[in-house]
Formats: sequence, C-alpha cells, structure tokens
Amino acid sequence: MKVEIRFFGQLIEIVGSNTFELEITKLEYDAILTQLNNQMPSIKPFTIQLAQNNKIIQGETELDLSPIDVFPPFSGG
Amino acid sequence: MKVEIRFFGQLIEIVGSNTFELEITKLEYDAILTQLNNQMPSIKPFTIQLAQNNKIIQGETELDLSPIDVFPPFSGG
Amino acid sequence: MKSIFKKGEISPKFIAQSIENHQSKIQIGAHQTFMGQIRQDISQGRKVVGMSYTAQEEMCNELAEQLREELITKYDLSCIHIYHSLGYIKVGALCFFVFLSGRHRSNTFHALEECVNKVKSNLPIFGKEIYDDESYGWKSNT
Amino acid sequence: MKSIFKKGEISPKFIAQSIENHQSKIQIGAHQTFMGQIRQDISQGRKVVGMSYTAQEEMCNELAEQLREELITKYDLSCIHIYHSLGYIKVGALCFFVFLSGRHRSNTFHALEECVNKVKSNLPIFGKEIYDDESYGWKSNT
Repeated sequence: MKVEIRFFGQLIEIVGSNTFELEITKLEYDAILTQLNNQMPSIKPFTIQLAQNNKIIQGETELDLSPIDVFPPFSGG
Repeated sequence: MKVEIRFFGQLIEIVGSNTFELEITKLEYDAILTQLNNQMPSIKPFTIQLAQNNKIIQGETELDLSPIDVFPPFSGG
Repeated sequence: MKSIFKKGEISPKFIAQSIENHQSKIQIGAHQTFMGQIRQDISQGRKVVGMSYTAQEEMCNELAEQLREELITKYDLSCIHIYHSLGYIKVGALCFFVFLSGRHRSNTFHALEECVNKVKSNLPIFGKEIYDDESYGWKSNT
Repeated sequence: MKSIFKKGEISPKFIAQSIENHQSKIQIGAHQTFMGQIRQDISQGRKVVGMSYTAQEEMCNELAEQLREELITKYDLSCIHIYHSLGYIKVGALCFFVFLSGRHRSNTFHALEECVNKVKSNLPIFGKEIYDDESYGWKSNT
C-alpha cells in the first residue's frame, strides 16, 4: 500500500520536495520509519518525529492511511 | 528635642493630620516608637514601619533629626 | 532619578510604546510583562469600583532603582522598567506594570516574579478600595 | 478552531489591543505576557537579519488549544492567548506572544513559564535564520 509523506522545515530542502508517496508493506510506525530512511537516506542525520492526524506517533500508535508528517527538530518561539 | 513625624495612607485619617512634631528625649528607634504610641494611641492597632531618609529604620539604625515617616502595611501593586 | 509613578491609569497605549522602544535593542530575545488590573472584588456586600493610591514617592523611586540594579545583575537582564499609578484608578484599568527584557528567556521568569513580589512587599505604596456606596476601605499586602 | 498564527510580525499595537480587550473582564487582577523578539545573533561571522517561520499549522492550533485548556484548569486562570508569526520577521520585531490572565498573580508566573516552554518544545514550528550575506541556517530548540 501507499501512504503520503509530508515534509516540513529543513527536510523539504534536504529531500527537495514537500510530499512523497511511500510504498509500505505494514501500517506500523517502525516499518514506515525504516522504509523512509531507506528511500530517503538524506534525512538519516536528522532527529525526526512523525505525526498523523495532527498527533505525534510512536511505536504503539494505531495508524490509518492518512498522510504522515515528518518533522525535523522544532524551533518555534 | 523635636522631630517631624510624617504619616502615610490610612494613618493620615486615623491621626487626622499628615505631620506632627514629636518631642523626644533620645534619638533612638525604640524611644521614638514608645513616644509615638503614647502621644498617638489611635495608631497602636497598626503594624507600622518607620523610615528616615528613605530607608526603613530599626532598633540599631543610627538616626539624625530628619523627618520620620510612619507607614501602615503596604498595599501597592 | 527616574520616577516609577504615573498619575492615573497605565494605558495599553503606554505599554505598546514601551515595547516599541525596545525594538531597536537587537541584543534582546525575550520580554516579559506583569500588569496589575483593578479587580471588582466584593467586600462586605459592597462592590469595588476603583482604587486610590498614594505613596512615599521619593523612597519608592530609590527602592525601585536599587531593585532594578540588583535584579539586572542577578538575572543577567538587559533592562527592567517599573511603573505604578497614583490617584484614582477605576475597575478594569491597569495600576502596575513591570517590563523586563533579556537575551534569553530562561532567566526572565524568576526575575519577573521576584520583581513583582518585592515591589509589593517593600515599596511604601498605599491603596484604598473605593466601593459603590461611596464608602472605602484600606488594603494590605501582608 | 482559533488560529495562533499571524502573517508577519506581531506589532506592539496588536498587543495593546489584546490588553484593552481584557479591561472589561472585571474578575481579572493580574496579566502576564511573554514576547519573543528576533535577536541579532552572530553565526559563524554572519549577522542574523531576520527569521522565517513555517509550521504544521493545523496541528499547532490543536496542540495550542489543548495546552490552553490544560493550563487554565491547572493554574485556575481566566484565559490564555498564544500567537506566533509565520513568514519573514526582521531583527527587533516580535514573533511570539503569550498572554495570560487570572484573578490573582500567584499562579500566573509558573503558568507563563510552562506555557512558553511547551509551545517551544511541542509545537511543530520551524525557524530559519536569515543572515546578512543572504545565506541561512536552520534553528533547533533541542
């Protein structure tokens, strides 16, 4: 299956695009993270966080097929 | 000797005047406080602080003949 | 010596002007303000309609100056400004304004609290609550 | 849902208006504000001339809403307002404004610190420093 990936901040420059269609075999956080690092090795140096439906996701979070946001470290304020 | 007493806040109402000439025998905090309470019994219920030359005075403070300020509890802010 | 006192209320416009005056200070990264507003308390069934402030002004200004210097050094700040109203201030208006600025935010939180508390506890300022039946009562911070 | 974002800088006039809007709230006795100002840092010999902000806006607005509700309850406040700039903000201008109000002052100091820190650490906002040689670099709060 495919899931839409949306990049933010510096990652947009690193990847060269705002969005990306990621092919995944399992709808799980770890699987998405591994697949993302494999297909986008340029983001590996970053401490990233993923979010779906406006919530940070982690290992146990139950996911759906909504877009996944990929965040570099935050720097608001 | 005489020293000028200046009242502030509610004490002006209690005493009925802004200033008062206090006759004292010793230029000492305790003597002034005792004399003040004797001549102005209406201020006895108040927790007062005394100041001279814009500084709070206490038992040990060395005094001169400048006016003595008598403050009720502070309530700024 | 700089006076902390303003006749009457401290207007939002005055606060905006104070902020604007600091926008040329390019080493500043964080500002904080505290503003005291006259609250409609109820005292023995009477509504507060305003406060009336008097002070030993000269002593307050000296103490405020010392407090500013002490806290700027202690918390490594760029500047501190303190303003307090004198005279009658109606409910809803501002009577007390503390404005401090520093390079980074971390120091400013404790500095603000300490500054506000020390002004309230150490400066000879006297507030009288005015009620809706034209009677009044004296406040105490202690 | 209320948006915390403002295109461009947060003006002192906007802050004055926010304060004025609270002067009819007669149960309030204490306001506090935090304001973030763009500082002229030096990075590898280059002067910062401004910052450019982007964000996952929808997520920020949801998190800000939750944070407001959480802190209003925890600290017994009347209200909290949070504003953040998007786009280019020059040195000296304000990019971040937190405004909170309560009956009494005691609770507001910790509330302000917690609110500012949580916005900085939890909201997906991304700031890019723009330098005087037209190069730029990305900031990180961690």
